[in-house]
Amino acid sequence: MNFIYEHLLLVILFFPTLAALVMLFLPAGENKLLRWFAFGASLVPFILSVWLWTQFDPNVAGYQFEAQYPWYEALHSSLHLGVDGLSLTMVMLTTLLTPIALLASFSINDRVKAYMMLFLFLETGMLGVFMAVDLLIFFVFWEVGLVPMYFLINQWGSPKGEREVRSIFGKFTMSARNYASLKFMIYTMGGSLGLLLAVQMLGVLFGNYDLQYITANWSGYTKDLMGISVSTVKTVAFWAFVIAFAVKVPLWPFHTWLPDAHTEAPTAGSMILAGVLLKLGAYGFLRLVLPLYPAEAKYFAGALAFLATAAIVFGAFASFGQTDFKRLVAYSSVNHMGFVVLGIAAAASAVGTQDATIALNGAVLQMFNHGLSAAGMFFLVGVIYERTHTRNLDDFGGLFPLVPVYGGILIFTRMASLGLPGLNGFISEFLVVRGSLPLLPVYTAVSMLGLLMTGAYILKGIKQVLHGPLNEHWAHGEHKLTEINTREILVMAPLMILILVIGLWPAWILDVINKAMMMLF
Amino acid sequence: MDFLKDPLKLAADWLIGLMTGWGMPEGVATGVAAFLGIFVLIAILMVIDIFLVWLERKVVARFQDRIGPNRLGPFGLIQPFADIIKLLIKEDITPANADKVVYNLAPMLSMMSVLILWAIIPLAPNILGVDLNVAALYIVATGAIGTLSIIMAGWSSNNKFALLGAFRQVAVMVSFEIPMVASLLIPTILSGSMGMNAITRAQYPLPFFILSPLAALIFLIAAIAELGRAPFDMGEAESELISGYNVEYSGMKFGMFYAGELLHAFTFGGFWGILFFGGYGLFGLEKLPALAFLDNVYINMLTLIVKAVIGYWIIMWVKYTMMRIRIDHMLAFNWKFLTPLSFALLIVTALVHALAKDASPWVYGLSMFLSNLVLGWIVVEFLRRYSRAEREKVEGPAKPAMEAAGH
Amino acid sequence: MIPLSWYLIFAAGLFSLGLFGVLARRNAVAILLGVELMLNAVNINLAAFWRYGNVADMTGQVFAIIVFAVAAAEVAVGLALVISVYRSRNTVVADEIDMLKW
Amino acid sequence: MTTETLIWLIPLPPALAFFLIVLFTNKNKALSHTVGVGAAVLSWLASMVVFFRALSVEHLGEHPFVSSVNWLPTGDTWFRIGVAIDPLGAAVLFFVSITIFMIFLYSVGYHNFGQPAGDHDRKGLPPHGATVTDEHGHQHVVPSVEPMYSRFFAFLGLFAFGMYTLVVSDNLLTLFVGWEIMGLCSYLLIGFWYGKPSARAAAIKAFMTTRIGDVFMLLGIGLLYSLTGTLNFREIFGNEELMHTLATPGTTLFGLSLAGLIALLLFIGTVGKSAQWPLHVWLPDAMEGPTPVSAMIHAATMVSAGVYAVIRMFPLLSLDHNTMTVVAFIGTFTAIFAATIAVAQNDIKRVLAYSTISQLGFMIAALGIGAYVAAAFHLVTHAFFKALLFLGSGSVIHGMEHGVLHTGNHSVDPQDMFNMGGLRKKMPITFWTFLIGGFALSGFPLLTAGFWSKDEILADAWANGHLAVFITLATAAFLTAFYTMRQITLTFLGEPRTKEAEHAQETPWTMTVPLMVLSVFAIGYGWVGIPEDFPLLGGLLPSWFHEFVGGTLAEHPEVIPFNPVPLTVSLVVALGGLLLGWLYYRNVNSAKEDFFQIPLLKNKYHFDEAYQVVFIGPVIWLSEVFTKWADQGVIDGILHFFGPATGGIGAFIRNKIDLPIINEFIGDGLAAVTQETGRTLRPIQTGRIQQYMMLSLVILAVVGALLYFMLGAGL
Amino acid sequence: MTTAQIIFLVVAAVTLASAFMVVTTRNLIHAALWLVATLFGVAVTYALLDAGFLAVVQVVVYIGAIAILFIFAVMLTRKEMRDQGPQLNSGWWISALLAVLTFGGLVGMLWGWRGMDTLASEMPVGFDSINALGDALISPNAFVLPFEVASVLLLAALVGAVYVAFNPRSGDSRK
Repeated sequence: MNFIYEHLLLVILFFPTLAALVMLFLPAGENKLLRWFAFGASLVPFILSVWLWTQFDPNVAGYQFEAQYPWYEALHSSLHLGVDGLSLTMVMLTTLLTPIALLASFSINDRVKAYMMLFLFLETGMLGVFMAVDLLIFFVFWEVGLVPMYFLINQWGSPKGEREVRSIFGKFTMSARNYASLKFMIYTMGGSLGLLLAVQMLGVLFGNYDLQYITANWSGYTKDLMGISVSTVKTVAFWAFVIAFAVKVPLWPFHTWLPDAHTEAPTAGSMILAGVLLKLGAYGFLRLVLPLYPAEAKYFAGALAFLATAAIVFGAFASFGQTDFKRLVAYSSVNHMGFVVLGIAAAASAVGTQDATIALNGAVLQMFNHGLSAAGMFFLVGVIYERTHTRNLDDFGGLFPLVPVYGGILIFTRMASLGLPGLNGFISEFLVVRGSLPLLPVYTAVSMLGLLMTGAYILKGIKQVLHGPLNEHWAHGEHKLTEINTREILVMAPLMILILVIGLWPAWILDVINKAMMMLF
Repeated sequence: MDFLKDPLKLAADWLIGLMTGWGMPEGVATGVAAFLGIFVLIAILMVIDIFLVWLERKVVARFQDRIGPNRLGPFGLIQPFADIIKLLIKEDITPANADKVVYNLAPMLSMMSVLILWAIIPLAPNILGVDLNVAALYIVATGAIGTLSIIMAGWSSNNKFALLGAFRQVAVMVSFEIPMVASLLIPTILSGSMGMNAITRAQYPLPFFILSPLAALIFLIAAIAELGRAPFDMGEAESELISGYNVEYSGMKFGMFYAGELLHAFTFGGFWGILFFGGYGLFGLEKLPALAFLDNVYINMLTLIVKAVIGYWIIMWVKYTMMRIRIDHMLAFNWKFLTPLSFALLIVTALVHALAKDASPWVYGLSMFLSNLVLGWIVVEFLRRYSRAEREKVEGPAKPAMEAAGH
Repeated sequence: MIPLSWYLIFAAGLFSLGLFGVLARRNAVAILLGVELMLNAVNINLAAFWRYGNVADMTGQVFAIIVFAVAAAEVAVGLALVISVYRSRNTVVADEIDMLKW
Repeated sequence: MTTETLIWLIPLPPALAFFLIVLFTNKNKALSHTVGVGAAVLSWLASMVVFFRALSVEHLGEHPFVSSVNWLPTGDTWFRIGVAIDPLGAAVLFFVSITIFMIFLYSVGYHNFGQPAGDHDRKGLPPHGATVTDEHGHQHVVPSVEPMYSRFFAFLGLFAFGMYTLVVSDNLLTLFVGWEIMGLCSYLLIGFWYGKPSARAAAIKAFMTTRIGDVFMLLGIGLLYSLTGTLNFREIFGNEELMHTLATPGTTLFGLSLAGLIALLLFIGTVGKSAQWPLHVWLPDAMEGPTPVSAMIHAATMVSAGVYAVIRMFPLLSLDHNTMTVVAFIGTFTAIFAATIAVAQNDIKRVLAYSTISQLGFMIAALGIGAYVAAAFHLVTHAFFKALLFLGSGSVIHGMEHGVLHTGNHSVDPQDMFNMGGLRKKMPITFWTFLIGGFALSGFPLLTAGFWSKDEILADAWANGHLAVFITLATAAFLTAFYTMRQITLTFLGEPRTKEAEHAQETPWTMTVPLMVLSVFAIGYGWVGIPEDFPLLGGLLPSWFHEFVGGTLAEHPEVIPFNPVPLTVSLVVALGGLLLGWLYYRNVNSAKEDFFQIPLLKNKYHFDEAYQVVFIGPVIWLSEVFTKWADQGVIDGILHFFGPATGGIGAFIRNKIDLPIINEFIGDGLAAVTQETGRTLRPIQTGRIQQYMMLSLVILAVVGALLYFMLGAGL
Repeated sequence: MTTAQIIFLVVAAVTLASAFMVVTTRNLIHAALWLVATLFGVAVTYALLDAGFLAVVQVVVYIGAIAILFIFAVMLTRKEMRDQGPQLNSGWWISALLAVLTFGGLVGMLWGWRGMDTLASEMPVGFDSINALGDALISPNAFVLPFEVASVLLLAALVGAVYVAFNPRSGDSRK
C-alpha cells in the first residue's frame, strides 16, 4: 500500500495502459471476459482516485502527490506529475467516465479486444494531460489521447453514411466516419502545431520544461528571443496556445470537427469525447494560458469572450436546426463549453477579484457538469440508436409510452443539460453568469440568448422523440422498441446521482475547486 | 553419566584414545573411528532389514487371512535367513548384450541410496551421523540417486519390459518428488530449519501432524510413490511387466533391490515419524517432571524405532489393501491434484505462519490446524464434485429418484 | 589449505572440456551435455569466489542458484527441441540439421 | 421541533413523494396517491403549525423566522441559502398549502380512481372510457382510470415541492430554483397527455415563453448579486446605504437606476411566469393539461409565484418610479386586454384562463401603483376563488364527459359552454360552489372575498391619483363580472342544450369536498381584510391582513382613508356586469346567436400568429443558416480547401521527385548494392551450429586478445 | 599437502576424468552416466567450499532431474542400443585445439592475477549460510527480482518445452 500511496498518480496514470497490455494476451474471441476485464481494470483507477480525493488536502497550495521520474534528461524534461484542486476534479471525472463508457460499450461485438484496449490507452492519455506538471509531458499526452480516439471513430463509428466533400477543387464523397475521424485528427493536430512550437520555445528559453519553474520565472522574463521583443514573443505564444486549446474546446469558429466527430463516433466514444476530451482544451486554458500569460490574457479577454459568446449563441442555434438527434446533442456541447470559456475570459480580464474567482469556479464546475450530462446524453442517444438504427428525429415520435423508464431518464438528463435549478448545470451556469456579468456585461447579456435557445433545442429533442402521437412503426413486430435494460440503467445511475447531488449540494466539490482557484490565481 | 547422555561420543572418544595410544595420527584415528561407526550402523540396518522381510511376510499373510512363515523358528523368525541363503546361492545371471558395468552398478546404487539416508536420522539428540542443515533436501537428493539406479537397471538389462518399467517408475518418482519437496518444506517453515534435530525439537509441545495434518498426508502419499510400492507400483507391476526394471536380476542382485525397497519403506516410516510425529520425543511426556526418567538416549532411540515401525506398518497397510492405479491416473493424480494441493498448502501455511507467528502458541496452532482443515474440506468437496462429474460422464446423469431415495 | 587458484584452474579445465564437447560432438544431446559441463564450471567459480571473498555477501551462491534454474530451463527446452527435431527429421546429428542456411 | 426546522421540512414531503412514486410505487395506483396525498397533508400540517406560530409572534416583520446554511463557496465567502417566514410568507404559505392539499385530493377523483382500466386507453392520451357489464348483462360505458395515474401524482408532488421552496426561501436564488422547478413541472403537466400534438405544443410554448422571462430574471439576479454580494432579501433591503446607491437615477440604460434595471429584469421574469402581456400567450394553451393542473398552475401556485416574487422585491421596485410606471402599465393593460378576450371564448377553461391573466394584471397594476398589500390580498383571495372555479369547471367537464360516454357521441366537445346548459339540477354542489367562485371573481359586494380585495386595489388607485389606471381597471372589473355571468348562465342555467348535458352526473366526493372547502375560503377570506373605516362593517372584524402583511416591510404602508367613489364604482361594475351578463345570455342558445363572438377577440388579437412570424420563423431560419451556411458552407469550405491542396502538393512531390530521383536512383541503387554484397557473402551461412560457434569463438579470442594486449599495454 | 588438499585433488581428478569421458565416450548413455559422476564430483566440490545447500541442490537438480532427462532424451532419439558411427565430427581436432587454447588462455590470464593465491577465511562462528541465502533470495534489497525473473523463466521454459515436445500427430494424451 505504501508503494501505491507514494506513487499514486503514477499508478492511476499507467494502470489502464498496463491493463491494456495484459489484455493483449487474453483470447480475442472471449468477448465477455474482455469486457469485464476492461471494465474491472478501469474501476481500479477510479477507486484509487476516490482515495486520492479523500487524501487530498484542499487547503494546501500548489501541487500535491507530486512525483518526478526521469524521462528525457537531455532536454531537462521529466515525468513530473502532480494534482491540485483543478486537475483533481478532472482526474476524478476521467476515471469516473471511463468505466461508465466501458460499461456502455458492452454492446460492441466487433473486435472487442482492440476496442477495449484503445479505450484504456485513451484513459491514460487523458489522465496524463491532467496530471502533467511538465510542458513536454503535457504535450505528449495531449497527442497520445488523439490516436485511440481516431481509431475508435474510424473503426467503430456508425457504419452508414456518406459525406460529400465540396471544395474549390471539385467534390468527392467518402464514408462519413472516415471523414469525421480524419477531420478530428487533422484539425486537432493542426491546432496543436502552434502549441508544440510554443512549448519548444519555452523550453529553449528556460532550458527546462517544468511548469512550476516556468510559471515562476516567466513573468519576469525580459530578454529578447532571437532578436524579437519579448512582448511579441509572448503574444505569438499566447495565440499559439489559445488556438490549440480553442480547437479542442471547441470555440467558434473552430468547432466544425465536433459535430462530425461526435455524430460518427461510437456511443462510448462520444461519451468520452464530450465528457473528457473537450475538457482538455478548457483545462489547457486554465492550466497554461492564464498562469503563463496573465497580461496577454487580460488584453485579449474581450476577443476570447467574443468567441465564447459566438460559440454559445451559434452553438445553440445550430443545435436547434438539427434533425439528427446525435448532432443536436453534439452542437449542444459547443454551446455548453462556450460558457466555460466565457467564464475563463471573464476571469482573465480581472484576475484575482472575487468575480473572477466565481467565474472560474463556474467554469471548472461547468466542465465537470458538462462531462456528466453530455456523457449521459450521448449514451441515451446511443441507446435509442442501437434499437432503432436511426438518429433522425423525424423517425421517432411518441415513444414515451413504449419506454417510460428511458423517457424519464432522458428528460432528467436533458433537464440537467438545460440548466434546471436543482440539477448540476444550473449551479455552474449561474456562477459563470454571476462572475462574468460585472466583468463582461455585454457578452454575458448576449449569451443569454444562447441560454434561451438551449431551452428550445432541448425541448425540441424531447418533443420529437418522446412526445406527440406514437409512431406505430416502433410499437409492434420486429421493430418493437425495447425498454432500456439494467446494464444501461447502471451506466446512467452514477451520472444521474451525481447530477442530482451536485445540483442539491455542490459545496463538496465546489469547495475543492474554489480553494484551488483562489490559490492558483 | 555420559553413558546415559551421550554414548556415541563416549564410544568414539574411547576408540580414538585407544588408537592414538597405538601410535596412529589423530586424523587417521578419527577417520577410522568414523568408518567403524558407519560400518556398525550398516550392520545393524542389515539385521533390521532381515527382520523386515519376516515382518512383511507375516503382516501380508495376516492381511490376506493366512498365517505366513511359521515353520522355521518361533513364529517363523528364521525364515528370512533361509531366504537370504537361497538368494546367495542362486546363479548370478547377466544377460547377453547387457551393459555389464551399469547392470552391476544399479543394485548397489539402489541399496546405497537407502543407506546414506541413515546418515541424517537422529535416533536421539546425539545419536546421529551428521546434523546436516539441509537434511530435508538431502532426503530428496538421495531419492534422485534411487531414481538413477532404477533407470540404470532398466536400461542396462537390455530388456523391453525392464526399460518400460524403469521409464514408468522414473516418471512416477520424478513427478512425486514435487509434492514431496513441498510437504517437506512445511516442517521447514514451521520449525525454521531444515535440520532433522531442529525439526524434532520444534515439535515440542505440538507435533507437526497436528499443526499440518494435510502435509503429513501428502508426505505419506508421496513417499509411497517414491518407494514404488502399491498402489503406486507401476514400475514392477508383475501382472503386466513381469516385475519391471528388475526382471533380469536374480540372486543377491535382486536381493539388494528387494531389501533396499523394504529398508526404504522402513526409513520413510522413520522420516514420517521424525518430520511429523516428534521424532525421538515422546510427545512432551518426557518433559513432565514425574516422567523425567524417560528423557534418556535409549528411550529416545526406542521411541523412534517404534514410530518407524508404525509408519512402516501403515505403509504396508496401504500396500496390501489398495489396488494398483493406472499410470496415467497416477500421474494425473499427482500433477492435477497433489501438486496444486501441496503448493496451496505451502502458501497457506506460509501465510498463516507469517500472520500468526507472534501470537500465542495456542492461537498459532489452532489457526494452522484450522487452515489445514478448511483447505482439506475444500479439496474433499472439490474431489466429490469432480468425481461425480466423471461418474456422470460415464453413467449418465444421476437419477433424481435415487437421490430422493438416498435421503 | 586450498588456494583459490586450484578451484579456478579446475573450473577452467571443466569449462574447456565442456567446450570441446560442444564443438566436437555430433549428437545434439551430447552437445547439450557439454553445455552442462560449462555451466557447472561457471558454478564452481561462483561458489569459489563466494567462499574466498566476503562470506556474508551471498551473491555468489545466489547466482549459482539462478544458474541452476537457467540450466534446468535450458535442458528442458533444449531436449524438447532435440526431440521435436528428431521427430521431424529423424536425426539428432547437429551437422545434418542445417536447413537454416543461405 | 423549532419553527425553523419545521420550515425546512415543509417542502420535503412532496419531493420525497415524487421520488418514492417514480422509483418505487409507480406500478401501484392506490399506493401512489396515498403517498402523494399523504405528503400534501404533511406539508399542509407543517404549514399550518408554522402559520399559527407566526401569528403569535409580535412584530414578525422585524424578527421573522430565519435559518440558513452555507451552500456555494465564492472565493473567500460563502453563498448561504436558507428559509425565512415573514408575514407575507406566512400568508402565502397559508393559501398555498390549503389549495395544494385540495388539488391533490381533487385529482384522485378527477382521474377516476377506482374505475376500470380503459378499453383502448393508451399512455399519453386522455382516458376514453371503459365498457363494463352490470349484473343484468347491460353494457355501459363508464369513465376509465387515467393510465398514467401514478405519474400524475409524482409530478404534482414535485410541483408542490417547487412552490413550497419558493415560498419559504429567504433568498432570490432558491426562489429561482423553486420557480424553475415549477416551470419544469408545468411543462410536464401541461404536456401530460403528450400524445396529443396540441398538448405537446402547448407544453413547449409554456416552457419557452416563461423561459424568456427566466433568462432575464437570471440576468437580474446575477446583476443584483454582483452589485450587492448577496441575494438574501433581508440583507439587501436592510442595507440603507446600498439601497441608496442602487437608487441613484440615470446610471444605466434608458435612464434607469440600477435598482430600476434590476427590478425591471426581475419583473420580466414575472411577466413570463404570471402570463402578463406580451408573454401571456402560453397560459390559454396550457389548458391542454388536466384540470387540476390548470388549477394548480393558474390559480394557486405558479402564476401567483410571479406576483409573489414582485411583492418580495417590492422595496427594490419602488426605488425607481420609471419601472413602477412600466409595471403599472403592463398590469393595467393586461387586465383589460385579457378581459376583452375572455368575453369571446367558448371553452369553459379558456374563459377562466383569460380571466386569470386579467386578474393577475390587477395585482401587477396594484404593485405598479405601490399598493403591495392590496396586491397580496388579491393574490390570496384570487388563489382561493380561482382554484375553486378551475376545479369547478373540471367538475363540470367531468360531468359532461360522463354524458358523452353515455351517449357515445365523441364529436361533442365537453368543454364547450354552448354544449351545456341546465347543469344546476344535474350537478347541484358543483353549481353552488361555482356560483360562489364566480361571484367572488366578479366582486359580488360585501359577501365575497373578491369584492374586498378588488375594491381595495381600486381604492388605492383612486387614492394615489392614478386615474387612468383606475378607469381601466374598473372597466376590466365590469367585463369580468360580465363574462363570469355569461359563463354561469351558459353552463348551469336554462335548459340542457345537448343530450350529453342531460346525462351529466354529479362528481364523486373527492372532487366535491375540495370545492366546498375552497368555497368557504372564497367567501370568508375576504373578511380578514375589511378596511377599518368601511361604513357599517368596518371594525366588526379587525383588519388583520393589513396589520399582518403590512408588517413585512420596515415602513408600514399608510392606510388609505375611506372614499365612497371607488366603492360606488366597484359596486356598480360588479352588479352591473353580473346583471347584464344574465340578462343577455339567458336567451342565447348557440354560438351564432352570441353577439360577442368578434373574430379579433376570438383570435386573441392574433398574437400567436404574430409571434410565429416575428420570432419563431426567424429563429428557425437562423438555425438553418448557422448549420448549413456558416458551418458546413463557409468554415468547412475553407477546411476543404486544405485537404485537396495538400493532396495536390503531395502528388507533385511524388511524381516529380520521389519516384524518379529518390526511388529509382538512390533507393533501388542502394538495394542493388546490398543485394550483391549479400549474395557474395552468403556461403558463410552453412547452417551448422557448431561452425558458427567456432567462428564466434575464434573471433572472440582474436578480438579479446587484441583488446587485452592493446588496452592492457595502455593501462 | 593437507587432507583437504588431497581430497580436493582426488575429487578434481575424478571429476575431470569423468568430464573427459562425457565428451569422448561413444556410448551416449555412458556419456550421460559419466556426466552424473562429473556432477557428483562438482557437488563434492561445493561441499568442500562449505556450500552445503548448493551441493544438495546440485544432486537434486542435476542428477535427479537433468541427468535423468538426458538419459530419457538419449533413449528417445535413437533406434539402436549402441551408437553407430563416429561420435565426433570431422573437424574435432580444431575443436580440441580451441578448447586447449581456451584453457591456456584462461589459465594464462588468471596467472597474472594477484588474487590467485588467496586462502579462504574461516567461516564466521554461528554463520548460517542457508539463512543468509534465503534472506538474500527474497529480500527486496537483494535478489528478489532476479529470483522472480528466474522463476518466470522456468515457467516459460516449462510451457515452451511442453509445447515444443508435444507431438501434434499423437493428439490428445488421453487417446
